[in-house]
Amino acid sequence: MRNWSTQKEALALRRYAGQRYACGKSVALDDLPQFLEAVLRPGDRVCLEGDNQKQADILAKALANLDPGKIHDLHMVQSGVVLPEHLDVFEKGVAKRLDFSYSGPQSTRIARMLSGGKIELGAVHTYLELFARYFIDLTPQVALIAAVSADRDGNLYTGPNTEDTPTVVEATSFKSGMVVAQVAEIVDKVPRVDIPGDLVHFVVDAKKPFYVEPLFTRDPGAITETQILTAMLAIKGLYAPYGVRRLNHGIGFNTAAIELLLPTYGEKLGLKGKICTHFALNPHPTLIPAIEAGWVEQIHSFGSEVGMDDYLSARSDIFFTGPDGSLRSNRAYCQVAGLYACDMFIGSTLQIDLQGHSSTVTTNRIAGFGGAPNMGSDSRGRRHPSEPWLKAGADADPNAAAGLRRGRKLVVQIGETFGEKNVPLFVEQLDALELADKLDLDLAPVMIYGDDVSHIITEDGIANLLLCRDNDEREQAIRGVAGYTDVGRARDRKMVERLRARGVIRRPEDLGIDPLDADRRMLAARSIKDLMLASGGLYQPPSQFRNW
Amino acid sequence: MEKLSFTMKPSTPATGTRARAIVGVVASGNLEVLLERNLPANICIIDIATAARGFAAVWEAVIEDFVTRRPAGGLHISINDGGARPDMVSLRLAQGVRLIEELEA
Amino acid sequence: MTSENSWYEAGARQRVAALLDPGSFAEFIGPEQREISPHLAIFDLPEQFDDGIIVGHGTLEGRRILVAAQEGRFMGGAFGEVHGAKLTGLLRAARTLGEPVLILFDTGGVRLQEANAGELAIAEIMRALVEARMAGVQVVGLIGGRAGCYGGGSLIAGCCSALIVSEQGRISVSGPEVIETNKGIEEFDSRDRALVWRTMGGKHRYLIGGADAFADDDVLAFREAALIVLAGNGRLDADVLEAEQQRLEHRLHRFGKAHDAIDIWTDIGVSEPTEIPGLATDEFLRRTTNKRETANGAR
Amino acid sequence: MELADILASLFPGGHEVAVTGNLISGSGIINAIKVHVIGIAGQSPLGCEGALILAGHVLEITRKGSAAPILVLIDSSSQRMSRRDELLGLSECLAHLAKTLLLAGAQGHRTIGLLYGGSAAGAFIATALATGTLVALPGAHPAVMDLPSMARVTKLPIEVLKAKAEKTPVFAPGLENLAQTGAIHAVWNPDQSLAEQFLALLAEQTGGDARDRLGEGRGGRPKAASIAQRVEKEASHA
Repeated sequence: MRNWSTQKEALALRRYAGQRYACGKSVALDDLPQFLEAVLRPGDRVCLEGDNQKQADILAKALANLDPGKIHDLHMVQSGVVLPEHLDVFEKGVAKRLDFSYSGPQSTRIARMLSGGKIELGAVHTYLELFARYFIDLTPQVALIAAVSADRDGNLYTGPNTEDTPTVVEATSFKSGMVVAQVAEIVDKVPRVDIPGDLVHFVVDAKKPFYVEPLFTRDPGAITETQILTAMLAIKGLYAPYGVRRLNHGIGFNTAAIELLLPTYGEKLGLKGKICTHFALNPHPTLIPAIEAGWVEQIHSFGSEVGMDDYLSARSDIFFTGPDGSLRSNRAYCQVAGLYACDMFIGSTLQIDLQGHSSTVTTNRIAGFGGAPNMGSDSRGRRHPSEPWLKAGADADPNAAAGLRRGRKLVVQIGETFGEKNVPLFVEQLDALELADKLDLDLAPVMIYGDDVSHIITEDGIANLLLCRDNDEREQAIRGVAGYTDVGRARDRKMVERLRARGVIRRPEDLGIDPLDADRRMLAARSIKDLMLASGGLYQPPSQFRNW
Repeated sequence: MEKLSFTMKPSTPATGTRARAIVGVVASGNLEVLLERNLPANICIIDIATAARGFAAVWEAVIEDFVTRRPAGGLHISINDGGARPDMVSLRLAQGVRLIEELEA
Repeated sequence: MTSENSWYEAGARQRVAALLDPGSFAEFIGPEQREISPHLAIFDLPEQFDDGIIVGHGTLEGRRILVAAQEGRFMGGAFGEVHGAKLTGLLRAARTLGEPVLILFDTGGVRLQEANAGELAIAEIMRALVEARMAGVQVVGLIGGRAGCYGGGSLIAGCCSALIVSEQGRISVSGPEVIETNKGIEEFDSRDRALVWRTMGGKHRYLIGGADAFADDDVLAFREAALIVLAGNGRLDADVLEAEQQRLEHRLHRFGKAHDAIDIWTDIGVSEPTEIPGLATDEFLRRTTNKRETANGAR
Repeated sequence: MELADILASLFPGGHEVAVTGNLISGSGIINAIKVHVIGIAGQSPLGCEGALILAGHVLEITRKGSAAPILVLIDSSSQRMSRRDELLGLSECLAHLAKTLLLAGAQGHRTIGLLYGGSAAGAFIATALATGTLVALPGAHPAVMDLPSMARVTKLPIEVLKAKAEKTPVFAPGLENLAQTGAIHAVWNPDQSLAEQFLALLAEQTGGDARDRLGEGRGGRPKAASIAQRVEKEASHA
């Protein structure tokens, strides 16, 4: 007779082993190392919560300090490889195999460790993909998560930065895995129950809040005239004609410029209420002036942003908030929202090739994907119509019968032709290919595939790739907005002029935009302090962003 | 530093009467452009001192477009460059030409 | 909201143009004379035609005035040989001519690539400035730029007859990074910018009498303040320095045990001192009227 | 030379110069001329308190109305680098000290700086460089910034900086370099009577600030004098 409850029994054993170090569900910080050694088994599949924002930092530190003689060969399945400890566990031999999706600050070290054989790589995912695999073939046996507070029954308040936690707990706890949470405090009653206590097995009082990176804060003081020009092109040449109301903005100064131009330039163009009303978006501080000016109706967020919490609570008509008043974010739902319910994604990248493939990978760095590929892809499963979606579909396939024609999501790459240190945005071949070769990967890490990209915006103009009818046209359209990069200078000038005549390429002057009008004075806020003042003092930026 | 010099035959002479104008500042990713109206109306000389070596071809392309698109005849243009990107160079050149067109303040 | 004419965002030339009567500014040794630094080439660094400072004359409400403005974006507005000599010459002229001077500071201090020349230039400027003031000339410093007023620049500012500062302006000898590098992050966390501002920023300097006027971050606000300050007296003599000695001794005595600017603001009786950094100019001035320490010409 | 030896050589007839907490003050007599002495010893940094104490001494001297020379002895490090000093307005205190010395000079006191050890940055400006005439003893080692720090800021290897320093006196630390830029009037001979060298210096005429012309003559500062002069001239003719 087969035993059909081995997992439940294994969980019971883990709980029993852990209970020696716990009082009820509560584990003292000092006992954390012994506790982890007691509940973990070599070879376990472990989710150590962490993404591009929030981090279960205390649990990460403890895990990295375990004795590899006792705990080894763990298989880490987690959104972010962000803290040094996330890689220390591999360096020390506590963990061996890795499936992840984002590695921003550790991108150089992870590349080095991958090629040095310290890490056995499963795959680099998008957030949504990794979440999906939590439910199919990468279900964690132990989840080490982070919350703001817990009560004695283990009910968790995850607060504005809820992010990945519900997804991780859902997959782990309902499949007989163990959930351990670090919290900043244990309280009699949590402000709201984000995670029910019966899904949480142990709680560690870390005595301090989990770490959150202010990843989405862009100082308006650093926005350049060229970035403003690209933002003007986006608003007038793309948002307006397509009537884009539901969208996601990537991180970057170009999109920050767009946000700050809405109440000024956008207002002048009479676009209020016609564009940018609904977002799947983290609470970007640079969106405050547009929100205050009444542009935005609703925003759902992947996470929160450092310093924005009071503002978000005070704007519950716009943001999703709990009965306690604070923001409720959820990365999985927001990723789904970006994939299915948004008509546009616009973001920046590091390299674009002649087919329009883009990548943030350079030869020595693996930054992972995060969520951008979900936002920046055309969902084949979408069925509901909207004006921009249908119009983009018509651009792409004007001859198809309207009733059978798929719409298209607008997937827009925006940037300057040269980036930091004069590195060109446009390349003949992505560094990602060389990297894939070097690390023997089956797939080159492409952030957004060329066939998903609908438009490219640079200071040189807008290329509408939907209107290109063959690969040649596509290549010349890209070269045509590539400015003075090698790729741009190698353009076929006559063909580019023909594309321009057809509206495939639109230069600033074609849109009635004088580059000399791109002035910082057009920004609705020119400093972080302006953002704070625009929020009525509700936005409290972290100290490293202040100049007062 | 790399020094470059281009003598161009622009399509249009610079307008206005100001003798000179200066825009921009030498900083990382920025440049200063000094324009002096002291050449025959059918030529434009551009002298460049740049911190970024090996970009002569890019400079040439930027300057060709500049003298084609903007009235630059008669101008001696001197550039001190702190490693500005081409888009910034084009912008400063355009700003310089616009400033020298203005009436003396 | 940042003003259309933000001082912080403007460059040296824009500041001077908007500060003085329209069209009145005329530059000495302008950029077309290409009097560049003779030392930057050693380091393969780009030069600027005016070496990062413009000096000249103009009028303010019709009154002739000498003016110097540093460009904080070129090498952090730092003092090199030529840069410094232009200001020295201007101050020597001011003494001879008996004309007031405005110095628009925007500097990180001495330019390291010509450190000896820059350090000595600071000393020459201070001497020329003090001699001009002893001859009765007013020398007013205006501080609110990106680079602040650091190092030797802050000592020159300390010799001026009056200082006008905006919130953005910072006045300090050692910069935050310098303190952190030399004394450790426990002594000063340079990334904690709120700490930087409340220790060195314009509001604190104004509240302890380190500056005489507080202006909005706006060129016209600086102009208004300059007009008011210039109506006063700037002469430097023994009485002034005796008074300054007392003023500074009093300051050390009264606030010497303070750990943080908040302690000092609390001590002088400002209500809700922790709110001070976030306040807009009007509210800041309203809350601190009659509470702040003043120099009253003792500088 | 050590401070005691310097004082002994300056004042063979004895002196009343004391060092309290690294601050020097007092007076002595050379050849029937009363000489006031202030200064800073022991390579110590100059903070708010120290600057005000020294400034207080200078004001006390000038208050008396004589024209006795003031000798400023310097062996300091830089300004005191601390959060507290900046909070309290170190820039005002250092500038105040410099102003008292400059005022004393204008009121007829010869102010003579004698750099016998180190000095740097703000402390150097507020003391040595605020005197009318600055002399030094061999072994003095003024520095705006040491080469390792400079290497960090300029992102140049220290070897590269050293090679560049061979070619120009304009940036590298050291007595000889500063002398070439005109900051140091003369380097005294420690083997001869300092009293006599002091008297010889007193006998020299002084006019305005001649340091830029000195630097031009010595080749350390090729442009400063002429630029300052041109600005002065243009201003007078404008």
